[in-house]
Amino acid sequence: MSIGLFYALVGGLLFALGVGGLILRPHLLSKILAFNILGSGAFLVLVGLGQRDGTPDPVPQAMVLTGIVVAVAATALALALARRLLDLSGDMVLPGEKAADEAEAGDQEAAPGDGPRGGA
Amino acid sequence: MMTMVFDPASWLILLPLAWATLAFVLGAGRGARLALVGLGAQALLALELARRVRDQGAHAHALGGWPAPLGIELAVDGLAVVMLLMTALVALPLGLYARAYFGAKPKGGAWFWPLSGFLIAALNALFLSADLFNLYVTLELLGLAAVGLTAAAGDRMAVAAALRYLLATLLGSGAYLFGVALIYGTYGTVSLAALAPLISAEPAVLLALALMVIGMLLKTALFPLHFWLPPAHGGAVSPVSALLSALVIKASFYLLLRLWFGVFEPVATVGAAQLIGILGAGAILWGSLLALLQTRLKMLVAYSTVAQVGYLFLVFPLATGVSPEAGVSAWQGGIMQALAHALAKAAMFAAAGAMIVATGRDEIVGLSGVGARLPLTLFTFALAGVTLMGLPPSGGFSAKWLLLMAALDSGQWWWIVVMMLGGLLSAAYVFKVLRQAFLPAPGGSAVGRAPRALELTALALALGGILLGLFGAQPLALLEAGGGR
Amino acid sequence: MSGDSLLPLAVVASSFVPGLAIFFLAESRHRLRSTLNLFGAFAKLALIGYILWGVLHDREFVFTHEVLPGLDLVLKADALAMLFVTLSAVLWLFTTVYAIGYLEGSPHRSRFFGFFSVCVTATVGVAMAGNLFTFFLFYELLTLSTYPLVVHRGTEQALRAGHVYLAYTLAGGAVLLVGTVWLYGIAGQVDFVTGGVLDHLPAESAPALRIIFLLLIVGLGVKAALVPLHGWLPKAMVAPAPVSSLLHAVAVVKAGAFGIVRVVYEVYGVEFAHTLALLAPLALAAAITIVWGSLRALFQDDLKKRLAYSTVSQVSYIVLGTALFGPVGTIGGVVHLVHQGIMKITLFFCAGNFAETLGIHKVSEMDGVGRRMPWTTLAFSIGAFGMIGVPPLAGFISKWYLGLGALEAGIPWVLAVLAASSLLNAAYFLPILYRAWFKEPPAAWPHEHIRARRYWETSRLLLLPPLVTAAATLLVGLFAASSWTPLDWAKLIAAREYLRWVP
Amino acid sequence: MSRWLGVSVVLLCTLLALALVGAMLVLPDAPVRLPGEVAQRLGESGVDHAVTAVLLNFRGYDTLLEVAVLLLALLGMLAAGVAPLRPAPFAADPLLVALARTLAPLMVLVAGYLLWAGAFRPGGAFQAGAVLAAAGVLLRLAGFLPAWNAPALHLRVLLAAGFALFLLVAAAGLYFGAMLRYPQPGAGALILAIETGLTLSLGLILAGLFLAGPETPRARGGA
Repeated sequence: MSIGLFYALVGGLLFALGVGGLILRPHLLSKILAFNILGSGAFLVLVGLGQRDGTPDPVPQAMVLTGIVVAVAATALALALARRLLDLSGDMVLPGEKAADEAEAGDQEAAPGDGPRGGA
Repeated sequence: MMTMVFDPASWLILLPLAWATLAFVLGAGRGARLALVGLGAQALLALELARRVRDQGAHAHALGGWPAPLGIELAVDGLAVVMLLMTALVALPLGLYARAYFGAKPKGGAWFWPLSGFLIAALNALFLSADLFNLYVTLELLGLAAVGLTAAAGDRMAVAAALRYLLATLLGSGAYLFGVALIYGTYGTVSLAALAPLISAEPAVLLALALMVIGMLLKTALFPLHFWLPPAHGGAVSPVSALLSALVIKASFYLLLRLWFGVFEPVATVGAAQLIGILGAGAILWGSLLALLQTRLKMLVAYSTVAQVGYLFLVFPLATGVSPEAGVSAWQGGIMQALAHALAKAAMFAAAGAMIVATGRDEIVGLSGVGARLPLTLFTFALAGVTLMGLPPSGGFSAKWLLLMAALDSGQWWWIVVMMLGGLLSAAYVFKVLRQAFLPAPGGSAVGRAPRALELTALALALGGILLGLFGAQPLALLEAGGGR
Repeated sequence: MSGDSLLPLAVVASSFVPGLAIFFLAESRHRLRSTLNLFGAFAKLALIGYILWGVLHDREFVFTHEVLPGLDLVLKADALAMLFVTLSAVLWLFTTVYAIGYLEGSPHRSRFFGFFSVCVTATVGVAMAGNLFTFFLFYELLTLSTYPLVVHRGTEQALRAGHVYLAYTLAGGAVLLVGTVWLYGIAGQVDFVTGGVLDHLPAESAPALRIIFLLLIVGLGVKAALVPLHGWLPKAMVAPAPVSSLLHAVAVVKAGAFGIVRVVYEVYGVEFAHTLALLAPLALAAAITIVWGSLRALFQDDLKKRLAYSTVSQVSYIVLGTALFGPVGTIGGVVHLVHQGIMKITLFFCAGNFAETLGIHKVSEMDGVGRRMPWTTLAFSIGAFGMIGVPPLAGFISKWYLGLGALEAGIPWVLAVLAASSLLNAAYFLPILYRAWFKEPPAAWPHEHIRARRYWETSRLLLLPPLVTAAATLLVGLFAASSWTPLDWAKLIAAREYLRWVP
Repeated sequence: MSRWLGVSVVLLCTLLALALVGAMLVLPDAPVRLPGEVAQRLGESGVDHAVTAVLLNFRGYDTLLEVAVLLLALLGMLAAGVAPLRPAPFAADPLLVALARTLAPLMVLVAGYLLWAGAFRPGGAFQAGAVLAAAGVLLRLAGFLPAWNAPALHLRVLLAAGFALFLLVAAAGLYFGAMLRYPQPGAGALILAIETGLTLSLGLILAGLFLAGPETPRARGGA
């Protein structure tokens, strides 16, 4: 197995992990992290599969650079919106996903209701 | 070489990017006039491009002078140009509408112009791109612009809706990107033209197709992946709702059409198409039912979008693995439905926005007296409803006619039942609104006026939906001239 | 595109354009609104007169526009179209005059007259449709434009009636659409052609054609109020009287019946329909409707409801005539299209007059009304006698030809149906006339809105239309045999439909 | 979310992972190989580094749109509304202040180097911009830069300048036959100009994504 293919396989696992996390984890920070994990998985596959025969391929490398910037932009927007939601509702969880949130309250950073309401 | 200087395809991308950037530099709340000039020019460009496709057929541009597979190509064909025309002709009246709307209600409009400029640029770029990875970038551009616009309403519900929308759209494009990665790994290229002769039923390719399809279904909000749409479209400010419902969801649908009936045609199966069709049927029935149950006007219209999206996806079972005639009919019907829904839903959200401006509230029960005070807007809503119900003469009817024809031609009668039921259900929710608006206003009428420009631009869009039904042969001829399927 | 091909479009536009203008008119501009209304009505009549003259001189008036590849919108002035279009244009004029008087001073008149004009536009479109698709288009437009008229009063009862109306007609429209698309799929563009267009199809499509026929008849039967699809009609009575007149005499119900005539004669062709054995079931459905409608009418105390059930019954005479194989039956059916319209509009005008002038809504309140409103009651009596079929009134002519047609077609039981129905007609109309003319009037009327002034028992605009239509009921019967009467046209149409017919 | 849904999502993701791994293990050789073509055309691209050539020339259009995406993220953030201004969280920390003073000029220098190096070795506008942005973040944390509520005109001009320049070059390419086509002898210089503009704007945008965002709630309690 070439190192490229190995990266790609790991990328596949990360992608599946990220998808699961994005769907299942209620806390917004977890979701945003999960998105980054699944994106990284896709990048690994893009670069890894492209050079599984051992020769470096600049095309997917450039694509991944583009992809990373896009992912950074998306992450920044997601974080900003999550913070805005925290300001407005005092909560880092999307409405409707509360039930699971309480079940996992132990590993959450900010307990719901702790945030500054209305940016006081 | 000088001829390229006025190349409409390139300018359709450059121009909205340019005015969006300028509008950003001008600052919050500015840039409306600039944007309207840009939108007007865009309509002319799209018409010019359509003329070229009609006379010369489909053609491609190698960007930077680097032909695929090394570089990225723009492909101008019938389908692309029809979608570009749709975008231009819906965006222009919506632009006028938005200017009047934010004139009356400035909240949420601070960065509307640059955001919508990027949104329109993303749409145009997406419709023209012939490169899987570039399509990913346009999808992200579109998604972020749409989310930014949704969040601009600024209240708690809107921000939550925007986040949900963002996460859904990121998951969708993530799945798509993974598919692209698999395709590049398998074939060493992401150019659609280069891939077309290569595609074969490798496991990786099938997986890639599955991931891309699921990603696009999520972005188009096909039942049961529609959860993000109603709060986002219903919670945004009205001009934004109109843009999102009319145009944005069409982009991912378009991409799916492109992939399914384009490069991936050799590996697309009837079974998968039927499955998509079943989801479409679910969308039609479930979306209509929920629309009927809504108490807020814009949520009703948003759920109507969920239902109407279902009709779009009937193309897949009706055009996969059937006779050529049925296939063409279904294909035309699907595109007609996309166009008709774009016009009608833009009109309906615009009309809803005018009603909300006038009544000051979003509840359906608050609409009493609107019929007497805003007859023009109610008329607009009804006309848009005619298209959504699929009654003649309207683009919606033409779409239904073509889809029914395809269903009968290919012996798939079960879709007929779904379409008929859906039509009746949509009548039920449209008339729920009309009926309420017909009632006299309760004592101490609170119905004010809406700016005339709001009413007229909404009416223009609704009339567009009707005219599409009377002159549907023209876009279909354009589709044909540009290479058909 | 020549002027001749645009004329059918102009006929349609002559009510649509004023309708749109009225729609956006301020509520207070009643003089301008009336002018527009009457201008539209007269313009339409003039155009139709010109076309009739042209048709007589062998000119063709066909408007064609491609909507989708292989799908044309066609408006055409053929014999059947001209019969119906003339009827609707003439009756529209009277109804407009009547409505102006009826709605004087009531709110939302711009909306009312706007939709009223669109409704007539749709009816004219239905009449002049040159193919099944065009017919469907205007048929649905008719549904949409009549809904606001039905719910015009905005009361809870009106809104409920509107709901029922929509549920029936939209579902019917959906069924009609499926039938239409299916037929287009099998036969290509389905133009209305004298003698039908389907007999060249291969024999194996016969089962499909039978199902399609059923779909089309069910779709059309909703508006034509064939039992058991008639449930909406009595409920729709809550609409203002001019609307009821229009609904019953020319627009909705008639569009359904007219559609059945078109489908049988000019899509399937009456001879081909006969070979497919489709006519007998249709005749049976019509017969059941005729008897059932009359029976139900007998038990209604509400005057308009009684008239509504009477419509259910009377409109099926048209369907019955269509289903009788043979030219004489055809004449009966087609001529009743016109005769029923004239008679029924008279009756509804009168019912509206009683309600508007004296507040009378029920049969039981009509004692002695003939003394207070002799002219209206006279017109009502002529209409009622016409419905019963007393010679020499219009209804007699229809029934005479229907009876002869039944004998010709070899279905004698139809005679029994006709006889029973006439008896029932008499049973539910004569008591009204007896009350009105011979009973003592009450001390006070329920709600006397309009006081009598000199010769005028009620407002002029309300009185003149029923008198004119009542006179017409008499005249088309008396002079049925002369040329240019509805009967004459019906004979012409029948002669064309049976070109290949050998008795 | 119900337990059943959770279990089924986990199951589906496991299946997905297995399918992905399986499919990648049986992949045939790719019929199209781009590295050779990139190497062949590298001479015409105006730069010596293959990735930069792809990024800014062969697939420069992707990069153009990608910069738009970044600008858009900032716009989206502004549209959603930023929290009111608050003091910098760690302005009182002398160690951080000293560090920022020392590091910031150095980081600007590194950014310049990265920009210049991009033409022939790993580096380029994005890396340079990222370092610039990091300097901005550091300066903000230490209290040297104010937070943004809404960027003023001069700032908006700078934020948009890199993208606007790129857009102009893309449009000018039409004169030479295609959008984003560079004139042959001047390609290298144009790419460097674009990258310089981008470095500045990207640095500002990336920093802006931090600076325009609301303050962390923890800062409320005092550092």
